[in-house]
Amino acid sequence: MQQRSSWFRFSTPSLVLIPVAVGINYVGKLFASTLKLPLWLDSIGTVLAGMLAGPVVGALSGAINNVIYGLTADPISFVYGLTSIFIGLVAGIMAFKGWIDGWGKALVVGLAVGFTATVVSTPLNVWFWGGQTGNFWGDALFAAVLAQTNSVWLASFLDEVVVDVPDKLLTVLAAYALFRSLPKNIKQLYTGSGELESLD
Amino acid sequence: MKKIIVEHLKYRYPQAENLALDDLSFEVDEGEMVGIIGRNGAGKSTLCQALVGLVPHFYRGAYGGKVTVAGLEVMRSSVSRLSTKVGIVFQNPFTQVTGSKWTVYEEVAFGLENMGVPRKEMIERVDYALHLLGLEDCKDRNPFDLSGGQTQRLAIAGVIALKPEIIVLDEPTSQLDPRGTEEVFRAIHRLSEEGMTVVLVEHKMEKIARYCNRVMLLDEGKLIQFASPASVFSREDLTRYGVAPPVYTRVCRELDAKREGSPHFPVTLEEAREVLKGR
Amino acid sequence: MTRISVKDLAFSYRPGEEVLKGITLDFDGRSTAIIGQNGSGKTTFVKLLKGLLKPTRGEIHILGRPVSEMTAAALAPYIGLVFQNPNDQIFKSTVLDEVMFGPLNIGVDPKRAKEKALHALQMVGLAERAAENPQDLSLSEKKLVCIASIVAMEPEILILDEPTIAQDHAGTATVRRVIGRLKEQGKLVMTIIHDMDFVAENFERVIILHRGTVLADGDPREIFSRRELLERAGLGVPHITRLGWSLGRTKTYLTEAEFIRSMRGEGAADR
Amino acid sequence: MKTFSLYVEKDSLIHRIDPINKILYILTAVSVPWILPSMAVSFLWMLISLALLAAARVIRQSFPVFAFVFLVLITVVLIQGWFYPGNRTPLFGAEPFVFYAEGLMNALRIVVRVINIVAAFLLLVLTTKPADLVEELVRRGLSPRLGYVLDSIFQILPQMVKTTRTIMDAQRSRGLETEGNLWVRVKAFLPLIGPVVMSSLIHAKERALALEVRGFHFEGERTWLREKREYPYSRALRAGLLLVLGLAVVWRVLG
Repeated sequence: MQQRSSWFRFSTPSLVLIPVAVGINYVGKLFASTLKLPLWLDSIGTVLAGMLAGPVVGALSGAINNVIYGLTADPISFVYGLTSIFIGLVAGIMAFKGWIDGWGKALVVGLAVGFTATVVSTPLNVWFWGGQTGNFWGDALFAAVLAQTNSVWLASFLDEVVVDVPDKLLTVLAAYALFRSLPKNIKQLYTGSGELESLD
Repeated sequence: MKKIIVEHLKYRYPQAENLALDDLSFEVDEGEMVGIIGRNGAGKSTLCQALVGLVPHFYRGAYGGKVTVAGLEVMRSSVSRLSTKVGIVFQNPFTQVTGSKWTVYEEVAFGLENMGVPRKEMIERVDYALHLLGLEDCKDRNPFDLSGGQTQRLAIAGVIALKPEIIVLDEPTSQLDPRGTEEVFRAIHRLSEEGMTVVLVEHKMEKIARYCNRVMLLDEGKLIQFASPASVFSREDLTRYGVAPPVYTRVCRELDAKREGSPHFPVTLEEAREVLKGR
Repeated sequence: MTRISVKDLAFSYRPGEEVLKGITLDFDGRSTAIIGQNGSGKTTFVKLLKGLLKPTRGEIHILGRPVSEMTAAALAPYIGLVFQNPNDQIFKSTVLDEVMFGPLNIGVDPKRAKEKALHALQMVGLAERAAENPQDLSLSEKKLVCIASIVAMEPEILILDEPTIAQDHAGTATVRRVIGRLKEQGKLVMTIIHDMDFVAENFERVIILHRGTVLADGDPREIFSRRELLERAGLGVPHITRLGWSLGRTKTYLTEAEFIRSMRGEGAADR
Repeated sequence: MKTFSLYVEKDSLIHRIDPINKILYILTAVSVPWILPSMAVSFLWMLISLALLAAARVIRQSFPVFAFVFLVLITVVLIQGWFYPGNRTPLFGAEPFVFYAEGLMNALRIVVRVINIVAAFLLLVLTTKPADLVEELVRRGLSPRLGYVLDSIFQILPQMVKTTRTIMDAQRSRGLETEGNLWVRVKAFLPLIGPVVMSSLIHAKERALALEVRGFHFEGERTWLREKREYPYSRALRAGLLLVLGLAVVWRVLG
């Protein structure tokens, strides 16, 4: 395990990582739908950016992802930019703290990212949609819980949990699998000590 | 006048064990066209990047010795500052496209905008670079819609617009087809004729022999020889360094056909024809 | 024996713009280079052979099987295609795993897959690097890994897309050796390529594609003798052929050895 | 190449508004109904946003986006009508699906808010070329390097999507099945996305080097090839929007 040198460096490699992260998010979603998987898998790039270049670049990738997605496909994604920011942030912080050297830890990171996303998205859902997520099965659960408990917050939270946690868990596991197989010469760009040694 | 002065240059990448460059010293005169040859991993790309400051500023690592290009000491100058004196073009044409510009014309201006060149001068320089690289006809096209050869010429134009005195080309044609290769070599030849100092890494030895006035042979980060193409390509032990001489040299060696009054074998088609035509 | 038969094959990406205009060809065991300028239809042709595209007209049979009824994945045990850019396929974290991926996909058991992969790596000279991350290798080594990943599946037919591009001297020599070995094993080796020196030295049959049709089909000496034809197709000739011509020889030389023999007078009749 | 944006090329008054003011408009349209939470205010803003879309002559292009939104809004109306916690007054239906007036009112509030917000964003998105937006932001102090990041995505993303075809071909050539039962399809995910990630990170490194040698990190004033675009009534509009925001706050405080 290599220790991250700093929370973030606004180096050129970190900056050019952001468009790539947004692209990976998009392509992940594309392949998931091509393969007809029952998941979105549209945050792999954001998580990977956090793992590679730290929480700030991760968060920035998340924010920019939703801005771009909002400009190009679906304006509602602006609303959920906050969730993406937190996904990148949590993945980055946990990787930074050493939670990145084994599948067990990756699982924990996945759950952490999933629940963070839920906690951030729930108020947005309540404010924007009155509590729903726009996902059919999740909203069915929302309706059922709302009917039973009369609690918009609980219903919305559970709606978000079933929609987000499995997806984010698998997103993080996929990102970790990819991170593991990255070559030294790529990881090095983001982990280098920054020190210049003299050979004179 | 010396355009490049390298003194005891040593370099090791971060987290690497071996030196990528091991005590290199050489000089290049203004207007020369120098070819660098050697097997993969010999240190050719690292040397190229050491001439423009990416080594050590981009990678960090361990560095020793001194490199001076067009009067600037690399160690003490930023990569941006150096890019106005020495430009570099890489292998893959498509990853050198910035992606933020929608036309070839704007793409060439990218560096000039960053460096704060006044708009009027910017336009003059972009026009000049496009003209020199023969890209005027594509100036309104999207950079990603060009062929490999055109894209590589665009990369050269983007660098030339910064008006460097030296240009370094790191295997600029290795990923191109013959037509693209020919386009790019014609462009490089033109830069050389304009008086620019050119450093070129290339695996196509026939091209090196035809265009370069000196050839540098590297192996395991060390400089083996830096001399005329005829001298380097006539080495008997050349294949031991993972390099095959041009086909013309190979057949003339087999036939023991040296150039008149020279200890060396021919390296180009014309030279080979000259020595073989009587046979 | 006919390994591939192609009858009246046509293809268009957009209606009305035929990239291939009715090609009929049979491939036997002779190693074959398909040459032609960019846009001549070479890549489309091999994608059709591999079942990656469906013809708009005509039929292809690979080892007697109709390609139109099979997926690219189902064809994998019979015909392999090595893509030009290794970065389009490499994803495993070790070279060995990368090469085992194909054999495992076609149902080879893990133990045999490992043997086959190691054997293929041996062939491309990378056996010692089996445990390394493929992304830490040079581009030319990565290309060899991709060749190995197809060789390990042991298809009857192998197609190499620009195997010598981005190769240094040693890499090209390795590709040459691998092709030789595959020919010895009786495989049909095909390539689409721009490197004429390599074609002249290593292939027994050359097909020129030009604007979606077969412009010429013959052995390399025959093809490289036809100067005006090559010019029309926008193609070059091998360096050694050019040298022979420049010396006023009438013979078309294909290899250095041949040229040297001739110059030494060992083949005086060639003059 | 397919352009990767919702921008609609038209020559309307709205198209010629300073992009920064369009952002300010979104801010106003979202926050005024929030500061002054009454149905009338929300409804008014929704009408204003829709009217502006019409003025920009991009209503037709906004349909696909609204189509999805309406789909969700229908479920919102149903669920709120049936299960809204404040439901008291039955309108119609029978147990357990009695539709209530309070839920309907709440759903309408949500509907109006969502349409208003989506319309306000669409106004920016449909009438502003992304490159113009980024340029304005950089001219007003956004880091040019972040500006580059935003700009480049519009072209790098389609390039990445283009390689996905080749990658699918390459892996299918090695026997990868992409159709079949769920497990087969799940297993195909990594072999497909893996090469995209690897090659795009390698490309990112190469691009980083190429940018470095073209003054990407030059510390100093930058210049522009394009002359600065002048947007009419830019200041007046900005002042107007800020005034509306201010008035809303004052109203709330006094009211």
